[in-house]
Order: sequence, then structure tokens, then C-alpha cells
Amino acid sequence: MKLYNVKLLTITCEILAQENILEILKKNEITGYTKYEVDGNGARGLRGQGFKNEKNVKIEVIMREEKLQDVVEEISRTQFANFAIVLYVSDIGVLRPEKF
Amino acid sequence: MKLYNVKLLTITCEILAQENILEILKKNEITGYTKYEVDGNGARGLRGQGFKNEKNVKIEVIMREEKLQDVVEEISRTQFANFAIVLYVSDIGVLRPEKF
Amino acid sequence: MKLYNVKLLTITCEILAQENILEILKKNEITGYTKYEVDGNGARGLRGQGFKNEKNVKIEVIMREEKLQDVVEEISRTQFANFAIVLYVSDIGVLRPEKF
Amino acid sequence: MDILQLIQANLLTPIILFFLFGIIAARIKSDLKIPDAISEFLPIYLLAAIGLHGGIEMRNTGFENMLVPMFVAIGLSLLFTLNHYQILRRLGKFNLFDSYALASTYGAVGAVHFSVGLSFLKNQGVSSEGYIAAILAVLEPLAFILAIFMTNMAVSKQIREKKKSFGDDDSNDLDVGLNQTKTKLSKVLHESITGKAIVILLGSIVIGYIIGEEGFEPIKIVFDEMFTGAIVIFMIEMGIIAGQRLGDIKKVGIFLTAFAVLIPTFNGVIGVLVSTAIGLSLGGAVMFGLLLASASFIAAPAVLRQAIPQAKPSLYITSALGITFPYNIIVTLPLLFALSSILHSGETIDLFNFITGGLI
Amino acid sequence: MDILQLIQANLLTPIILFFLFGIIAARIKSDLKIPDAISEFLPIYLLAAIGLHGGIEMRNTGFENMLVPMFVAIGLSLLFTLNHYQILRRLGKFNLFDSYALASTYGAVGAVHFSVGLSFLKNQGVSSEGYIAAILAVLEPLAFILAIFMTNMAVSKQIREKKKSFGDDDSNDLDVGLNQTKTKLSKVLHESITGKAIVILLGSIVIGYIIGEEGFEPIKIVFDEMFTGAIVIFMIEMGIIAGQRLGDIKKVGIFLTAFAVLIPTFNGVIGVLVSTAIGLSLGGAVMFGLLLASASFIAAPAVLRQAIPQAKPSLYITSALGITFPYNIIVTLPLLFALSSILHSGETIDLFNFITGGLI
Amino acid sequence: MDILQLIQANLLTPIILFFLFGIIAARIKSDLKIPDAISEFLPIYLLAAIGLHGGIEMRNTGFENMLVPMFVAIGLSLLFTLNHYQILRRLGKFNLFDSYALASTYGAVGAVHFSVGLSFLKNQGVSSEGYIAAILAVLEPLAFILAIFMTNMAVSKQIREKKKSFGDDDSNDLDVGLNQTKTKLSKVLHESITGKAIVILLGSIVIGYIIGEEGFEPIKIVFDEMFTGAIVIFMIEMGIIAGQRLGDIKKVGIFLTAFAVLIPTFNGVIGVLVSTAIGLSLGGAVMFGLLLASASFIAAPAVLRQAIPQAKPSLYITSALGITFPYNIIVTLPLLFALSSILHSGETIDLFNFITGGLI
Ligand SMILES: Nc1ncnc2c1ncn2[C@@H]1O[C@H](COP(=O)(O)O)[C@@H](O)[C@H]1O
Ligand SMILES: Nc1ncnc2c1ncn2[C@@H]1O[C@H](COP(=O)(O)O)[C@@H](O)[C@H]1O
Ligand SMILES: Nc1ncnc2c1ncn2[C@@H]1O[C@H](COP(=O)(O)O)[C@@H](O)[C@H]1O
Ligand code: NA
Ligand code: NA
Ligand code: NA
Repeated sequence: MKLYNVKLLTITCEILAQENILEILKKNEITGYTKYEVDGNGARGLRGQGFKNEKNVKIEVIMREEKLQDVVEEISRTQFANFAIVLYVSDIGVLRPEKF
Repeated sequence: MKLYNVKLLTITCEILAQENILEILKKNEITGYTKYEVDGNGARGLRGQGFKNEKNVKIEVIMREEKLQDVVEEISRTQFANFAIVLYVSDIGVLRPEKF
Repeated sequence: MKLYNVKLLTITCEILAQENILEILKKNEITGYTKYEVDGNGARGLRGQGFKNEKNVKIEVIMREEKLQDVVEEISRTQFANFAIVLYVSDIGVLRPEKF
Repeated sequence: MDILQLIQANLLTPIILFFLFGIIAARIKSDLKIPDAISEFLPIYLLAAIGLHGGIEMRNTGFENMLVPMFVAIGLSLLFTLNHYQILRRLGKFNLFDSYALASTYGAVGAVHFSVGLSFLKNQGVSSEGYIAAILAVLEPLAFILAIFMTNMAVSKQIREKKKSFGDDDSNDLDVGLNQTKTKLSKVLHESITGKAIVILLGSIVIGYIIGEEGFEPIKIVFDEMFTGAIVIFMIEMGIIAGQRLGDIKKVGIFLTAFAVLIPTFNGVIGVLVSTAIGLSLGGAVMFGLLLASASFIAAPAVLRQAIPQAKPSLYITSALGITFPYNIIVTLPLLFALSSILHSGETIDLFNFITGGLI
Repeated sequence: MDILQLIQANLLTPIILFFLFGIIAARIKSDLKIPDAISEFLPIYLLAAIGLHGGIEMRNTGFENMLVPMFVAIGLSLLFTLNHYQILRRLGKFNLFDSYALASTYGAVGAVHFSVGLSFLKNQGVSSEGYIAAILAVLEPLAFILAIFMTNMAVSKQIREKKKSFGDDDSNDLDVGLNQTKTKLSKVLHESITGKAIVILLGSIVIGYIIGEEGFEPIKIVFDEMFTGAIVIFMIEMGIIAGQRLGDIKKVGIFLTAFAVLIPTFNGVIGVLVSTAIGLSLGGAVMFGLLLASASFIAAPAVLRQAIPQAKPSLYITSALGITFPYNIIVTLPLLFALSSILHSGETIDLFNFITGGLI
Repeated sequence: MDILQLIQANLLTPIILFFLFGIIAARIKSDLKIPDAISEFLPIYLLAAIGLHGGIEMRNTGFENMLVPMFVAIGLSLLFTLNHYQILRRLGKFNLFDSYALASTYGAVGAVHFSVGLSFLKNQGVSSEGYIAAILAVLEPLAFILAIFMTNMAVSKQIREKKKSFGDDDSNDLDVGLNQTKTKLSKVLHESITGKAIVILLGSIVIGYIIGEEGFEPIKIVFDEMFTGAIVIFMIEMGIIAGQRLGDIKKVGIFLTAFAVLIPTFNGVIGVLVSTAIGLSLGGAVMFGLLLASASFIAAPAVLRQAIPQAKPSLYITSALGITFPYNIIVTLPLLFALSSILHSGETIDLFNFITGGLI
């Protein structure tokens, strides 16, 4: 039951940026992710009231460290200016590193 | 693409404690957070069935280590006795530490 | 306010495996957990469209390192073959380690 | 006997049967569940329908004559709350916090009770004064405010006495206690008044009053004709929740179980008698009595967990939802209807025999 | 020809058109979606409406005469399931697990089929025996139980044979196999019986029976008049889900595609013939046939993923939802109606020509 | 005066009152909220009902005569969008991005406006041409496409000019700009056409056309009779969202506030005049005018955030939802109705005095 070290990238962003994020992942040949709707507050104000488009979504991606740099760079370059978005990275251990 | 170390505080608590938690955050000048409804089980029994008030909410707060101590202390002092609540801290890396 | 090191086990799996997972936890005398529905994509394709049964659920369990090995082993042995499932472990700090 | 027949007839309505069905579904651990969004929406819908109905009735019949019943209801509600406290604390030996929490749960009113009552009357072809919906709105926060006020007073007093016995006569602490009470009270007051239940209810009363029968016509099918069907769906969920809590009933104990049955009956009967005396109609007296008989199981937890966190929710939720609610809609409602019918038919009756007879 | 006209007329009803619309919406990758809470609520509502309707009919017409059709349905359902297995395993060369999973998917019954059938009959002004709703409830778990039993028996047998060939005659393993079967079966049985579909269906039948026409009156608008509109909304979602799966249809293969069309037709026609023979009415025979023709696509995945996890869900869900369901509501339903009309009109017909004619 | 009376009467309908109620509920910070699933479902339902209604009307009245109004509507919509841009950019001194975003928000159409208009006409006992639902579908993406095209052209031009002034005549960049425009446009076009609003609307028009009055009968209660009640529920949520945004109104500024009131009035009046001139009926001209008067607040944010991310959503959402929508349903709608009534009654009127009179 050895655990292998990989990275977990978590992106909390407004729903309208979701498609862009998933496209960036795809471009980097990452197909696995988990996502769910959340509410939140941040620099761009309270989100989660009102129209569905004004909700946030949280996207979590388990990935190898190699790809992290590129993905994070592209997201921050193309999305940070236009959308409410927060992103962080944590260390996790998985059983089947070849899956990611 | 340097990642800066900050803390992620995660609080899983019953919905009726949510406002109290957010007030404590505000008092400590933390405005950013992410939250979503969850189900769960713990010392105070199964939660998530029945009335909306009997659900749990998970609140996640990215913050600097400096503030962590005070927030955690106040939550545990004022909320642990009266509400179903669990709280944990993890290490994460972010791009823009000045946001938090 | 000392934080004690424990483990957070996160299991993202299809809803039909949820009961199996909770049973494995119970068998290992773990009653506390938090869960919520999520969408996702992985080796077994897009999940979260269509019928409720085709959604994913994310189960998070705070536990001591001692029990981790057994739980992870049993889940991977009995569930990995038949269900869409991903599992990872992270390090967290809690206030009341005796709760877990 | 008339009442038993009425109870039996009432037992066999879709509303009651689907509630019982929900209980059974929960007991056999079925995964049946009304999705959250639906069961959160239904109370909003029901309150809007109640309010519109009340407002339209008030337009038809005027509301000048609403003040007396309103103040009588307020008075009775406060009186009953204090009475509950005495019974629970003295006879029941509950602690201060549980006593006040339970006292106000039974002093407060329940909108689901009210919906079932309206539907019951509709079925019997009997109408009721529209302003009773307004009384429902006013009574909603009342008992909680009283209970919270009393609880905090009691706590401050305890603190003061402790201080005194320690020879430490620093009255600042009392001030702190009083201030906390004020904060809590003003918060509860604000939250009650802006709480969704009261807001939608009052709003709909006003709108119903403005639009009248004619303006109601295009939305009548949704807000009137579908009303009973919607209650039925809501009752499935109420039954499921009640059923899930049945296991907790042993925690309630024999004293509280008796309390949860006798007090609503008593309050309801007094309500019918008094409201008949001040001139309400047959149906109006039933609704008035039912309001006083009702216990709150949706609003109560939200208010009390915050305001009296020391009290045990398993006591007040379980007794109100698991015992009083079914008892009220199955037994108390037809009982009050029979009582009001007799009172309004002008017959003279031996009330005492009648009531005890109806209870056994 | 009569049947083709009927098919064409049926094709142009809102139910079918909105289903096709949903398929198209999914194919052009529209983001159209009925929110989860609504599409989880609708089956509960539909089953409650079916059950109430059935219960009320049973009260009107009695249910003494329900036993024969019930047992005939059970017998046919089991027979058909075994027949499917033989066809799939022998002719289709599917492995044991897929064969049993598919056999029971097509042996089981579908509540959405049933709803559409009821609404079709309502549109034609034809009624049906109320107790068929009860048959729906009883048939629901039946085919699964049989399939799981058979699968586990087969697995145990394989294990035993392997052991034998290894000279290791430890019959404990067989016992383990048998015990596992028992556990799985009792779990499936329990889950089926407490499953929301059966619980709400049976509960509503009983409640419908108790309240009768008169008690139904106040909730008729919600549980009867809105029925077809509600199906239409549900069919949009069913269409979307079917459309999303159309891409998987190539995995189904030509054999299973033929199976998914021919078997329901065959089962349905036998169902109409047999039920007419044992005395069901025109509409009753159609519903009876439709039950047997139906395949399960909501209950099946939940049961089979747990009980026969080795079987491929892409086979049984896709064929049942993507092929059989549309085929049945568009072709089989009017076909069965025409057949039943002829049988009940007393005309003598050349059945073989009739059926093959209807198919081409 | 007639119009004022009409405005006043319209103000007192459930639709408007519940919208105002929602605003108040949000302002007093009530926790009242229509659950997400319900408020996501309602627009789908409303569009389906609108589409079915339109399709059935088109079957009754034919749609040969639909082409002229359709092209007139397209022409006016594009003209108005360009006009808005000039006003906003020149007079309002907004930057390029905000100007185009706002121009298209007010050039586009709103389905909620349309629902309220239909319900208003129904209340007045006036019908309208069914094909206006089809015009709604066609106009929906139009103004956005124009605005995005113009914005990207402008940006490319700016880039080119900058390059030139730097003496760097590399036309590749322009090509990149043009290509980006193409990608964006084709994406927006695709997303608009497969967007749920258009898909359900067009689908329902087609289905309504196919099934006609008769096929509609079984679902009439859900898709026709419940329509106004459903709007009322939706308006509570719209009111709440508008109320939550009222705080942002100071960011809108005086110029945009005036724009948000005057432009819809102007566009609407032109719409009624022109559509009357090309032969639409009293009700048809009202709906035509209302379409042109309407601003988009559901579709706009989703399209514009992606396509013109540089524009400030607080401007276009707040003005469209917080100012124009209430103004339109309270003032513009009865105004257009009065205008159309007069035009269709054959009276000769001094239009200029009439309109300015109605505005003051
Ligand atoms: N300090 C924080 N901790 C957790 N989540 C945050 C924090 N700040 C922002 N977020 C989340 O990220 C979203 C976008 O943030 P922002 O771009 O700052 O508005 C917010 O709506 C929150 O859901
Ligand atoms: N061991 C655990 N792992 C994950 N979540 C937990 C655990 N224990 C409790 N929780 C969550 O915290 C909530 C409150 O816990 P408690 O106060 O123990 O009832 C529960 O309802 C769960 O959602
Ligand atoms: N790389 C990943 N990062 C995050 N979640 C994942 C990843 N891969 C799979 N998942 C989640 O785990 C579920 C099951 O994965 P799989 O068994 O690979 O289909 C998916 O539906 C996702 O929700
Ligand atoms: Na009471
Ligand atoms: Na079948
Ligand atoms: Na417009």
C-alpha cells in the first residue's frame, strides 16, 4: 500500500470561467478532474446568490508535478484578469500514480 | 510561478453555526472564504437528512499563518460546546499571497 | 492551540459505491465522515450527467494513521475493479485528536 | 360519537394518510425522499397561498374587527408560554433552558398546522376569517422573544447572585448580561421579522388584499386549487422526517409525552372557546384554536439553537414534530371542529364532560 | 393501415415529441437540462399518481379478480427472463454476467413505460384495471432476484468445478458461495422492497384504495389533471439522457439491437394475448402487454451494478433506454393497442400476418 | 388619463406586486429565496409554454405572413444596437467595451419580458400573432453577434494602428485579430444556437405547431393554465435578485439611468408603430414593441463575460435588471398597449404629444 506523492490543484472560480479552465486542462492532456458548485466571498464580492452564472465552481485536479507549472501558468495568465478566481496547490499521496 | 506557503482552514459544521463562524472570520478581518453544503456523520449523529437546518456546511478559508491561531482559538472556544463541528488545518501553496 | 497531525482520506467515487465505502469504514470502527455530491471526469468517462446514480460522491474521512492502511487496502481491493473511484491521502492538523 | 367519527373521517384523508405513509417509509428505512429543493420550496408556496387567501378574505370582510382577536391571541400566547414554563419546570423538573425552549416551542405557532387546518375546513366547506393569517404572522416570533428574554433574565440573575455570594458586588456583570440579552433579543427580533416565513406570509396577505378575488383569478389554479395536492407532497416529507426521529422518542420521556398531547388539547379548546366568545365564526374559531394548539417545529430549531443553545434540540423538535403534530392533525383538529360546531349551533353543552369525553 | 396510422398519431403527441426533442437537444450538445431536483421528484410524483389511480380503480372494481393476472404476470416475467438468458447466451454469445444482467433488464418492468401507457390510454378514452399498478409493484424486483440468484449459482458452480479439477474437494467454498448468494439476495430483496419506487407505488395504491374517488377530489388536479404535463417534462430529461448515450449505441452491436426491438414486441404481444385470454379489458390488456414489453432503465443500473458488478452497464442501460424505450413508446404501444382493440372487438384475425405486418 | 390608469391597474397585478415584494424582501435582508432548482427550471418551463402557445397560434393562423415582421424585427434590432452604441460612446463617454456590451444588452431581447407581456395580454383578453415567439428566438443571439463582431473589429483596428505608428507594418497581427474574432464569433454563434433558451423555445414552437389545439389539450393545464402562477413565483426570485443589486445602482450613474428608461420607451414605441404599419394586430404590435423595448439580463451576462470580458458586468446587468426591467413591465408595457389600442382603433392622434404625455 505505498502512497506516491502527487499534487492536487484546486481552482475556485466563477462558473463562467469553468469551460476555459477545463479547456486549459485538456490542452495539457489532463482529462481527470472533480468539480462541484460552491458559494463564496472574495475580492470580487459575494458569489452564489442570484443567477446561476453568478455561482462559483471548485475544480480539483490530481496531477503530477511536471504538468503543474504549465497549467498554473496558463490559468493565471489568461483567467486571473477577467474572472473571480483563486487557486492553490497541495501535496497528496495516491495509490496508482499512473492514473494521473 | 513561485508558490507561497499559506494555511487552509477547513471547518465542517452544522448550518446553524455558519453565521457565527463567518462573523468570527469578519472580526479577524478575513473576508475571503468558500462554502458549500455537505452531509456527514460524527459525534452528534447523522446530519443531512430532514430539515435544511440539520445539514452541515463546509467552510474553507485560505489565510496566513499569523491569523490562524486567533481564529481557531475563538471558534473552538465559542462554538465547540454548542454545535456539531470539526475543524482542520492544511498546508497549501498559492500564487498571490497578498490576496489573503 | 496545539494542532495534532492526522490523516485526511478523500475518496471520489460513483454514488453506487458509496454504501460499500461507508460499510468498510464502519467495519474499521470509523463513524465520522463528510460527504457531498460532485461531478467529474476520469478513466470511466464523464460523470454527473444523466441519472442520479451516475453522479459521483466525495467522501472525506479524518482518521489516525494507524487505521489508514487497512481502510485503503480494503477499498482498493474490493472497489477499484468494479467502480469509478479515485482516492488520496493528505496531512492535516486537528485540535481534538481524540475525536478521530 | 360525532367526534370519533370525525377523527376517523379525518384520518382517511390524503393529507393524514400520506403523512403516516412517510412515517412508515422512514421506519422501514426506505430511501424515499422529496428532493431538498422541493421541500424547501413547498413551505414558501404554502405560506404564499395562505397569505393570498387571507388577504383576499380580509378585503371581502374588512379588517377593522381584527384587532380584538389579534390582541386576545397575543395575550393567550404569552400566557400559555408562561404556563408551559411553570408546568415543565415545576412538575416536569426540566432545567431552566429546556423549560424555556419547550415552553416557547408550544407557545409558538406552526404554519404546517395552519395549512392542514385550512385544507380541512375547505374540505368541510367551511370558511374562516382571513385575518387569522395575519395573527399567524404576528404570533410566530412572539413566544420565542418572551422565552429568550426570560432565559437571559434568569441567567443574569443567577450570575448576580453568584457574585453576591462571593461578596463581589460588581454590577458590571449584570450590565453585560443585560446587554447580551438586548443583543440576542434584537437579533432574534430582526431575524424573525425578516425570516422567510413571516416575510412571504405578510407580503402575500398585503398582495392578496390589494388584488382581491378578481386579480387572483389568473393565479388561482396555482395558489388555490393546487393547495391540497401540494400539502400532500409536503406531508410525505414531514412524515419521513418525523419517522426518522421516532427513535428519539424514548429520550422524550413520559412526562413530556403527556405534555405534548394534553397541552395542545387544552390550549386549542381554550382558543375555540375564547374566540367563539369574541365573535369568530365556526371556521375562524377552529383556526384560532388550532393556532394556539400548534407547536413550532420548523422555526423553533433555527431560533432556539442560536438563542438558547444550552437547551436540547432532541427534546423540543422530537416532541413537537413526532408527537404533537400528528396528534393535532389527527385528533385535535376534528375535536376543535366538533367543539366549534356545537358552540356555533347554539346548543348548550356540558363542556367538561364533552372535552374529557373527547379525549378518552 | 390502422396500426401505422396509430403509430403516426402516437408519434405526434407531446410526450413522444418532447422525448425526441430531448434527444436532439443532447445531440447538438445543448446545455438544456431539467434540474436534478425536478427530475428526481418527477418519478416519485408519477408513481404516486399511478398508485392513487390504481388504488381508486381497485376500490371501484374490487380486487378479488386480481390474483390470476398477478400470478400469470409473475410466471410470464420469470419465463421471459430465462428465455432472454438462453437467447443472449446461446445465440448472442454474451458472457454469463452480461447475459443475466440483460435478461433481467428486459424481464423487469419500467415505471416510465407505464406512465406513458396510462397517458396514452387516457388520450384514447380507454380505462384499465387498477390492479395492474399492483402488478407493476410486484414485478419490479422479480426479474432481478431471479437473475442474481442464477448468476450466483452459476458462479458457485464454476468455483466448485474448478476446485474439483484441482482435486481440492473443500466444499466450504461452495458454502461460502451459497452464503454470499444469500446475503446478496437478501440485500437486493430488502433494497427492492424498501426502494423508493415500490414504497411510493404500494403506499399510493393503498391510500387510493382507502380514499376512493371522493377523497381524491381535492388532490385530483395535482395527481390526475397535471399527470400528462408532468410526463412531458420528464420526457425532455429522458430524451436528453438517451441522447447523451446514443454515442454508446455502437458498443451495443447488431445482435443486441435486434434483441432490444424483437423481444419487447414478442413479450408485449404474448402479454396482450394471454391477458385478453384471462379476461382483462381492452386497456388492461394493453397495460399488461406493455409491462411485459418494458425494460428497466432506472432501477436496473442501481441493482445490477451492486449485484452483478462484472456485467457491463453500457450494454444494459444503453439498449434499454436508447433503443427499447423509444421503440416501445413509439411502436409497441400503439401496436399493442391495435392488437387489443381487435381482440376485444371480437373479430377473428390471422395473428401471424398481423404481427409481422405490424413490424414491417 | 387612460395610460396612467392602465399603469396603475397593471401595477396592482400579482406579477408586478410579487416582483416589488421580492425587491423589498431583498432590501430588508430577508433570507427568502426560491431554491435554485426551481428558479432554474422556471425559465425552461416558461419558454416551453411560450413556444407551445406560439406554435399552436402559428398553426391556426399560418406563418406565411411571418417573414416581413421577422426581417423588420431583425433590421430594427441591428439598427437599434448601433444607435445605442453611438449614444453610449459619444454622449455617454463610455469606453468601447462597455459601450458595445450595453448596446447589445439593450439590442437583445428578454424572455422574461415576453412572458410578462403574454400574461398581460391574456389578462386583457387580447391575443397576439404566434410567430412573435419565433421572432424572439431569432432576435436572441442577434445583437450579441453584432456587438462582438464590432468590438473585435475595433480592437483589431486599434492594434493595427498602434503597429503602424510604431512603424511595424506586420499585418499578421491583424490576421490574428481577425481570426480571434472568427473563433469568438463562431463560438458565440454555436453557443447561442445550442443555448437552452433558444433550443427549448424553437423546439416547443415546432411541437406546438405539430400538435395543435387538440394535441395540446392533455397538457394545457400545465403549460397554459398554470402559466401566470408560475411567472408569479419566478418574479419573486427576479425581485430578490434585482433587490440585491439595487446597491450597485449608484455605479450605474445618471446618464445610464436615463438611457435605461428612455431607450426602451423609444424602441418600444417605434416597435409598435412599425409593426402596426406592417399589419400586426393590437396584441401583436404590443408584443413586437415589448421585444424591442426589452433588455437581456439572463443571456447577456453569460455571453458578454466570455466575449467582451473587458466590459463591466455591474453596468449591464444592473441597468437591465434593476432599472429597465421594472420600468418596462410597470410603465412601458401598459404604455405600448395604450398606444397600440389607439392605433388599432383607427383614431387619429397627435403621436408626439401622446408619447411625451405618456412619459411624464
Ligand atoms: N481567502 C479565501 N479562502 C477561501 N476561498 C476564497 C478566498 N478568497 C476567495 N475565495 C474564493 O474564490 C472566489 C473568487 O475569489 P475572488 O477572485 O477574490 O473574488 C471567491 O468567490 C471564493 O469562493
Ligand atoms: N472523522 C471525520 N472525518 C470527516 N468528517 C467528520 C469526521 N467527524 C465528523 N465529521 C464532520 O463534522 C460534522 C460534525 O461532527 P460532530 O461534531 O462530531 O458531529 C459531521 O457531521 C461530519 O460532517
Ligand atoms: N486526475 C483527477 N483529478 C481529480 N479527480 C479525478 C481525477 N481522475 C478522476 N477523478 C475523479 O474520480 C472519479 C472516478 O475516476 P475514474 O475511476 O478514473 O473514472 C472521476 O469521475 C472524477 O470525479
Ligand atoms: Na401554540
Ligand atoms: Na419486461
Ligand atoms: Na431590445
